[in-house]
Amino acid sequence: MAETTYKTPLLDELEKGAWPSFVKEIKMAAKRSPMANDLLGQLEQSYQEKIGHWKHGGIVGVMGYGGGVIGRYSDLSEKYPGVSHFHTMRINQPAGWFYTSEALRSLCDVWERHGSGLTNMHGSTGDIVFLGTRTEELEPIFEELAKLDFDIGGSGSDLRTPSCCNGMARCEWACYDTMQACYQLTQDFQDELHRPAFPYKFKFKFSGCPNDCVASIARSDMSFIGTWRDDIQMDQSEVKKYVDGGLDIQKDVIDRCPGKCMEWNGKELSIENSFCVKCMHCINVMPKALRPGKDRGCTILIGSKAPIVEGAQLSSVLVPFMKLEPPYTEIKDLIERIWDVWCEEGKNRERVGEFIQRVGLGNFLEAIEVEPVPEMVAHPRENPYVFYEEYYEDDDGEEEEEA
Amino acid sequence: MAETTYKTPLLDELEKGAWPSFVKEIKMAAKRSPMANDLLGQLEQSYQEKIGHWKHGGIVGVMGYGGGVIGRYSDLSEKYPGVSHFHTMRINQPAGWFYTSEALRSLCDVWERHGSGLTNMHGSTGDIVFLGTRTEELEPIFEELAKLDFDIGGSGSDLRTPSCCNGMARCEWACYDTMQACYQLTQDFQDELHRPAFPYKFKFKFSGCPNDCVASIARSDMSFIGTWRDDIQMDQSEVKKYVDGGLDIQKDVIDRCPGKCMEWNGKELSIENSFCVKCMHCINVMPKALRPGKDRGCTILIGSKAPIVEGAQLSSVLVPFMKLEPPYTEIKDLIERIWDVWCEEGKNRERVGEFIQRVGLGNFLEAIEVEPVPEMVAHPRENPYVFYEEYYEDDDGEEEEEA
Amino acid sequence: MAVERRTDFGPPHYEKYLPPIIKENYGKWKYHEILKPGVMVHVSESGDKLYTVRASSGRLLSIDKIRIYADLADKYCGGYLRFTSRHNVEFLLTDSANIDPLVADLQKMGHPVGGIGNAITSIVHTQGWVHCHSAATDASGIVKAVMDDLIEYFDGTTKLPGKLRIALACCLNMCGAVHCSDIAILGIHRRPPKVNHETLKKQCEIPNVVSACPTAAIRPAIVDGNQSVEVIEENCMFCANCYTVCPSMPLNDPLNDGVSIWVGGKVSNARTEPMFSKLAIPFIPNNPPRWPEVTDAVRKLVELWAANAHNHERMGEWIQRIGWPKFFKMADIPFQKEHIDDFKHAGLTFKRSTHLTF
Amino acid sequence: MAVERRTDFGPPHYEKYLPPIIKENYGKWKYHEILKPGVMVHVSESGDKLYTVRASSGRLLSIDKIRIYADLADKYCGGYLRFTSRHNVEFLLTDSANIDPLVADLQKMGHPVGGIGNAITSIVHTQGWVHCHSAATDASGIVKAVMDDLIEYFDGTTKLPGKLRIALACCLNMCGAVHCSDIAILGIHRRPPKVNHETLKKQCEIPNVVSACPTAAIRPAIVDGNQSVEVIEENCMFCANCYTVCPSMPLNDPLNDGVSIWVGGKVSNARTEPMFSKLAIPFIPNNPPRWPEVTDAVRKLVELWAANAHNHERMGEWIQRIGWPKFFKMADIPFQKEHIDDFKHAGLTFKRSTHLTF
Ligand code: SRM
Ligand code: SRM
Ligand code: SRM
Ligand code: SRM
Ligand code: SF4
Ligand code: SF4
Ligand code: SF4
Ligand code: SF4
Ligand code: SF4
Ligand code: SF4
Ligand code: SF4
Ligand code: SF4
Repeated sequence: MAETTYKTPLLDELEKGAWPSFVKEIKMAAKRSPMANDLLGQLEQSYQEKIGHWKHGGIVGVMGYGGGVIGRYSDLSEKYPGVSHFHTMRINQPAGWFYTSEALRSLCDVWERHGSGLTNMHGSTGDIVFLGTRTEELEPIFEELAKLDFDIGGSGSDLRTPSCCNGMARCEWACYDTMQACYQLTQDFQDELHRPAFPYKFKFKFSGCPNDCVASIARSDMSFIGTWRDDIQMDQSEVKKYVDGGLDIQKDVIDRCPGKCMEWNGKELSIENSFCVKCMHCINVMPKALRPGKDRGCTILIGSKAPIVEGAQLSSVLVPFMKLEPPYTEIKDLIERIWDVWCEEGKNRERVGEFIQRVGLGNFLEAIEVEPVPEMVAHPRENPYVFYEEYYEDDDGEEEEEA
Repeated sequence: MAETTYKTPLLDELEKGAWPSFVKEIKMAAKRSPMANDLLGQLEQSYQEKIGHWKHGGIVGVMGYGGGVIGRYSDLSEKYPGVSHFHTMRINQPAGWFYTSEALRSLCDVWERHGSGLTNMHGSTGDIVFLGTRTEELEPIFEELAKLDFDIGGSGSDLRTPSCCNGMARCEWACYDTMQACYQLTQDFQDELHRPAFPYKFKFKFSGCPNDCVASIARSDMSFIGTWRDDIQMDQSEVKKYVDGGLDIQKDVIDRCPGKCMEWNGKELSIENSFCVKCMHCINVMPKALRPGKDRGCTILIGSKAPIVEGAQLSSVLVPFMKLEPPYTEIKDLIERIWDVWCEEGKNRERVGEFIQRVGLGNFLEAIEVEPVPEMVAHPRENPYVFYEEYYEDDDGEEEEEA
Repeated sequence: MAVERRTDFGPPHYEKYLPPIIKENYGKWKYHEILKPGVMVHVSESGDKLYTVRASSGRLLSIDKIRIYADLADKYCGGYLRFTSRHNVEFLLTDSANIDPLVADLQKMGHPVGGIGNAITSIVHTQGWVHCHSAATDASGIVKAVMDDLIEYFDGTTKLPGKLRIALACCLNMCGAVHCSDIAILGIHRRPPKVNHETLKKQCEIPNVVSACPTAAIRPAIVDGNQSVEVIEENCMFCANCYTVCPSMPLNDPLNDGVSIWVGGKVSNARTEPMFSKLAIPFIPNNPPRWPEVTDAVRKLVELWAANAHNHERMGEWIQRIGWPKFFKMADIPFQKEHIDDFKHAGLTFKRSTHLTF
Repeated sequence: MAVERRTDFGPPHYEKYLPPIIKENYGKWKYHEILKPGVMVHVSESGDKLYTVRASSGRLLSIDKIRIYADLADKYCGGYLRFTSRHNVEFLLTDSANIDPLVADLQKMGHPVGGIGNAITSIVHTQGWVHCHSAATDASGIVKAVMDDLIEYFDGTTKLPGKLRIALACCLNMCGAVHCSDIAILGIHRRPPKVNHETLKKQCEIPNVVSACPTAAIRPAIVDGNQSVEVIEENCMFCANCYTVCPSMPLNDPLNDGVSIWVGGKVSNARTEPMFSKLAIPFIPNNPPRWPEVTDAVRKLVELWAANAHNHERMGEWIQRIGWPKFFKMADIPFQKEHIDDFKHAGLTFKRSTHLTF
């Protein structure tokens, strides 16, 4: 294949330095792929001109799926024909991002045959991102992936590829089985994941404890964060060892405890667990000495998102505590009730968090049949603008239902 | 005067009990005043029916003044002719609510001659409230008050009667002279106080220190709260005495210090004053040992109000620190700039706090010529929706001013 | 020609009313001490001592009572007295021997002495049925009933961990500025305005009425041939702002008016920043003359706080420490939809972390 | 007839990829220890030990590099490896003797080992000019430049008081979810959309475009005979939501695009509740290939925090403790109008107390 070799003086500057160089990666791929080569050329031009050269994406995909592919075309396709099409495929990663070398190699083989040879491991939603291919390659890629048992992830107004922390696989703090929950709900909601039918995107993320190592509270419409209800497990002798080892337990642990519920008498640590807000801090600092309690489950929160349009949100508590265990019936029912209400009444491009703010959390709870509890709010209302729903009529003195 | 004696079985219940009884007061006044007597009758009816019997106020006043009188008419004036008119007069109290017995008596005399004989000492804005008189009495009352040097207070869309804590008169913590400032600004803005020409009401309140004994941060469009910039004055031997006297200095003082800047080594108290947020707590607990610093002045805050319409607000910092001293030129200039902008651009019935939120604090500061400082915000913006006001044009590369 | 009428002379200068000891020690006070309930002394750098005796005034005062105050002031303290920002009366003494007789006189005439220090002081309040057209409840009546019940906390009989401020406003205009009180009693309407279509066009400007509504519940309409407005009832949250601008839209309604109870606000900057009060009890019907459900509810809240708060811990600080879920459980108040904010900034009141206790 | 095409089978089951030691100890891990930069051990209740070596992947990986990872995994750990939620690669070892050789191999090939514990780990980021049509800046280029500069904090050469998370998003869509990062680098446009009036009607639905704008800056208009829209420029805050729904409204502009820097966000519930990042530096022009002004600004922030924070104190917690005024002074960043929120909840960001330091 006749190929231009681009001069890339600006990008070359980014081959220097200690951090892995994406320019080197592109150059490596460019050795074999004209697409990657033309990406290099176009990117150098972007660096020169300080502007991207991609057109607004078009809709492309694989048969029967409505999402999972981001269409992308160069606005300099004559100059860089290799990137005239440069679509992204989102491949649903295995829960926890665990791989065998064999699995990785077979993915690489598919991508060598049909794409630019460039990837993101991983995209920020969590997918394996195959970066750059042509429309006509999509179906063959899907076919080959299917043989490897790799399915496509989400994009558009659908359930997005769920992701989870490595949880019980490699973490002592997992309060529920994040990988199983993530896998199972992904499987159970395949239709919602592949066929955009929501008002907008919807994301699940699963973290095994309040450290929230997949940033679920900031980045998912529904955040599952492990927690516990009983007492922190303590090994006093290990506490002592930390202190003897130089830990300033007063300053670095006790004074930083948001529950203000710890005391150290020089020999023993005591915790007033009814005030512990399960923040993880003391456990984080003394992993050998303290562990989450034994009555474990998760807090379910709803609504986080990036700023567009109504401003960023963190998720807020929907279910203070729930055991998240197979067959996940209770949670699936809840999710479906939420989707029903949101699909029925949500506006186009309105994330569920924005929807809740528009209709009111109280009304939303009624619609999804969840009882309000004080754990859902940082504090009760401050303004006196209460929509009392009933009033008495003068004539008959009977309570009348409004609204 | 022929007068009905009303049966007041419900109100009579409120003559019982240890707290002073307003019913007794009304009855006392009713002995001499038919207005007070009819008030008693109408009020008993309200208690029976659980509803007030006042009509929406009309505009009444004294010559040349636009405010200071709240018109009030009974909707049962045939039954209770004494309250057919029952207007309120707001009399500007002396700063700090200090009186001599003589001053009080002469006020009572005026009110005995011309009104119901009922008062509020004081209204919640701070005025002496003369409760209940007829339109034709207003002018005579004003005339007599003028002789006593008592002028009328504010009402309607004007400057409302300013009020202040007793400050230097009886408090060791006053960081500026609240009574003088209150008096002087009241005098200097007489026109604004008496002739409604603002978009809505505007209130000043003056507290000598952050304890804020006139609730200025919650109840005034402009709040003047005393503070200091240097170190808290300490008398270590007095500190010791408090501790010896049983004060748990660690738990009740140090652990409650929001600046987390105090330490007690068993003998001496030390304060890292650069972290002290001037909350007053330690001083409140140990008034003999600690005192505000010597470099005193006040923080000026803007915008508090009750909920109607956009929701309640607390005042927010406008000037972190200013010496508030005669001739008060700097502060008067600032106030006038604020009024100019608000009068020009504020909507009808838009308090200044609501106005600022609508136009943006940054724009407001520009208009009143005050530099933004980080003390004005709890934190900088979290959303990325910044109205950058300039951009370069492609052709000439020159910065262009927008908006 | 008439003599020019004197206007705009402003309030009298306060100096006229200051006792000599204050003039001499103005700005020179050094510290104060609380001597007993309702009595404190301020000590000057000069060593001078000013004694204050504080009594409840009740606020709604007849001139007869004010004259009695004046007499007491003459008798015990050279005629000098003042009122406080919470409407108590304070007598300013230089001779400590006069304290006890003055206290005795005040108590005898039914004006309890107290409210200083860690106590409940007078309830800031408003007009209610005594004077205001907007009132959803009476002011003075509830205040009297509540304070009769809480007198032990005013007069020092029962000790408290900190200051506790109660306020009452008889409608959402909140003249009592209850929005930052430890306990707030707030009169509320619960029935949308009943429009008087006959008078409306005459009394009110329709565009003003429409734009007065924060929730856009009002729209212009022709009713029975009158130019008027209609209210979309499910959008009304009973703020009565329409009534303020238009007398033809009254909300007062004996069957549906009542009070709500709010907790945890504060004004001072001491320790924590000032806080708004939050909704505790959405609705209690009006039950004059003594509103027993309200006095009970307030007492329960006071007792709960008194029993559980740390020293110097205001109601809101205590709740902040224990968390709202515990508060609702301990106060035995059911948490309902009404407690959840749904106005403009509602989203910012949701719990956006997993910091929960179980 | 064709065989039915297999769809909706979902991701492979993770169990296939778990090393035996994990399968055996699933849910039984007892504690972990950090052995050295980038290396930790998890100890099971059974006593089994799993070693993890974490290296930066760079995220944008060629299949060539992935194959090299696969080879390393085969060589040192039975072929088992994983990636993290921040795009690092982790090798899962059972034989501690393999740690050092693996680390050496990784370092040799330019993939530094580190990022565990109190360190700066990889920058979560997005596509930039490599793939996205919305980008106001490049992603990979800035990330590379910044991390080259901060490498000492990744590889453990320089110790830090706590974790510090940096993220980058190339436009306000914030795919990098930078809104809760200790330091966020955010690509921003600063010029309103340049409407392509010729294509607009064809490509976009005008009502959608109009309603896409959160500040109502867009209104329908006829321009040169085309049905199109016009932008009220002073109402535009450059969110590009109009461009997302309509390709005829591009905001990309080499002269005006650049980045802003945000600080003090966090995600974890450790100690404090999760927090949003706040604006520190409103604008830095794009300066490829190495964005020196950005790397400088980030380094200054890191150093300031590192020098002043307490143990385990995240950037936002540190700033909360010292207060924003001190932060701006110490960071030597001028406080400007841009820092003051003016969007919907702006009022709630104002300082509503006198808790100030001087
Ligand atoms: C590829 C990826 C960035 C990356 O480099 O990792 C990405 C890329 C795009 N995102 Fe995203 N988003 C990606 C994760 C995110 C995340 C992070 C997350 O999921 O944890 C967010 C923030 C969290 C959230 O959902 O709010 C995110 C918030 C957005 C938004 C703003 C949504 C909002 O409600 O505020 C948009 C705009 C939109 O939806 O129209 C957007 C839109 C886009 C589009 C499709 C551009 C567009 O305007 O249509 C980008 C395509 C880029 C391209 O050409 O490759 N992307 N996007 C991430 C997906 C990879 C994957 O599947 O693993
Ligand atoms: C008399 C007084 C209550 C009292 O018993 O003490 C009072 C009484 C009225 N207030 Fe007030 N306000 C009084 C202090 C306040 C305060 C407290 C303060 O000033 O510290 C507030 C809260 C602080 C504030 O300004 O926001 C207050 C907030 C309101 C509001 C709501 C304003 C808002 O922006 O939210 C209204 C409604 C209005 O202005 O239309 C209002 C309106 C009224 C009106 C005029 C009724 C109306 O709708 O037009 C009341 C007349 C009652 C009557 O017939 O006597 N009143 N009003 C207080 C004035 C006495 C005095 O001059 O000393
Ligand atoms: C007389 C008065 C000022 C005036 O010019 O009228 C006053 C006077 C004093 N206040 Fe006050 N405060 C007065 C209303 C207030 C208010 C306003 C209010 O309640 O509406 C506040 C804000 C309340 C709030 O935060 O909601 C107020 C918050 C304080 C505080 C802070 C208390 C706290 O811990 O939050 C102190 C300090 C203390 O008591 O430890 C204080 C301390 C004091 C001291 C000790 C100051 C001094 O050294 O003279 C005075 C006597 C103490 C007392 O009453 O316990 N004063 N004080 C007011 C008496 C009202 C009354 O009759 O009860
Ligand atoms: C591997 C990974 C999860 C995964 O399934 O991929 C992971 C793994 C661990 N995290 Fe994490 N965290 C991982 C992303 C996160 C994230 C998400 C993020 O950064 O986007 C967070 C939230 C960050 C935030 O708050 O902004 C996170 C907040 C924590 C915390 C809380 C730190 C804090 O003080 O705020 C801990 C506890 C600690 O380190 O003391 C923690 C602790 C841990 C422990 C010690 C848990 C354990 O016992 O195994 C693990 C190794 C520690 C380490 O990296 O220092 N992990 N951790 C992620 C590695 C990312 C990376 O490559 O660097
Ligand atoms: S979120 Fe908790 S359980 Fe999951 S990896 Fe992080 S620390 Fe472990
Ligand atoms: S988990 Fe957090 S709140 Fe609970 S005891 Fe430990 S530090 Fe305190
Ligand atoms: S506000 Fe301060 S100065 Fe004024 S009376 Fe209260 S404590 Fe004293
Ligand atoms: S005034 Fe407040 S912040 Fe300052 S040292 Fe005393 S308690 Fe701490
Ligand atoms: S609170 Fe309402 S009802 Fe009470 S006096 Fe004020 S305006 Fe009137
Ligand atoms: S009471 Fe308030 S919400 Fe109801 S119609 Fe009137 S203005 Fe609107
Ligand atoms: S942040 Fe913006 S520019 Fe970057 S990938 Fe996401 S949508 Fe594209
Ligand atoms: S960029 Fe945003 S604010 Fe500007 S016109 Fe487009 S949608 Fe409106």
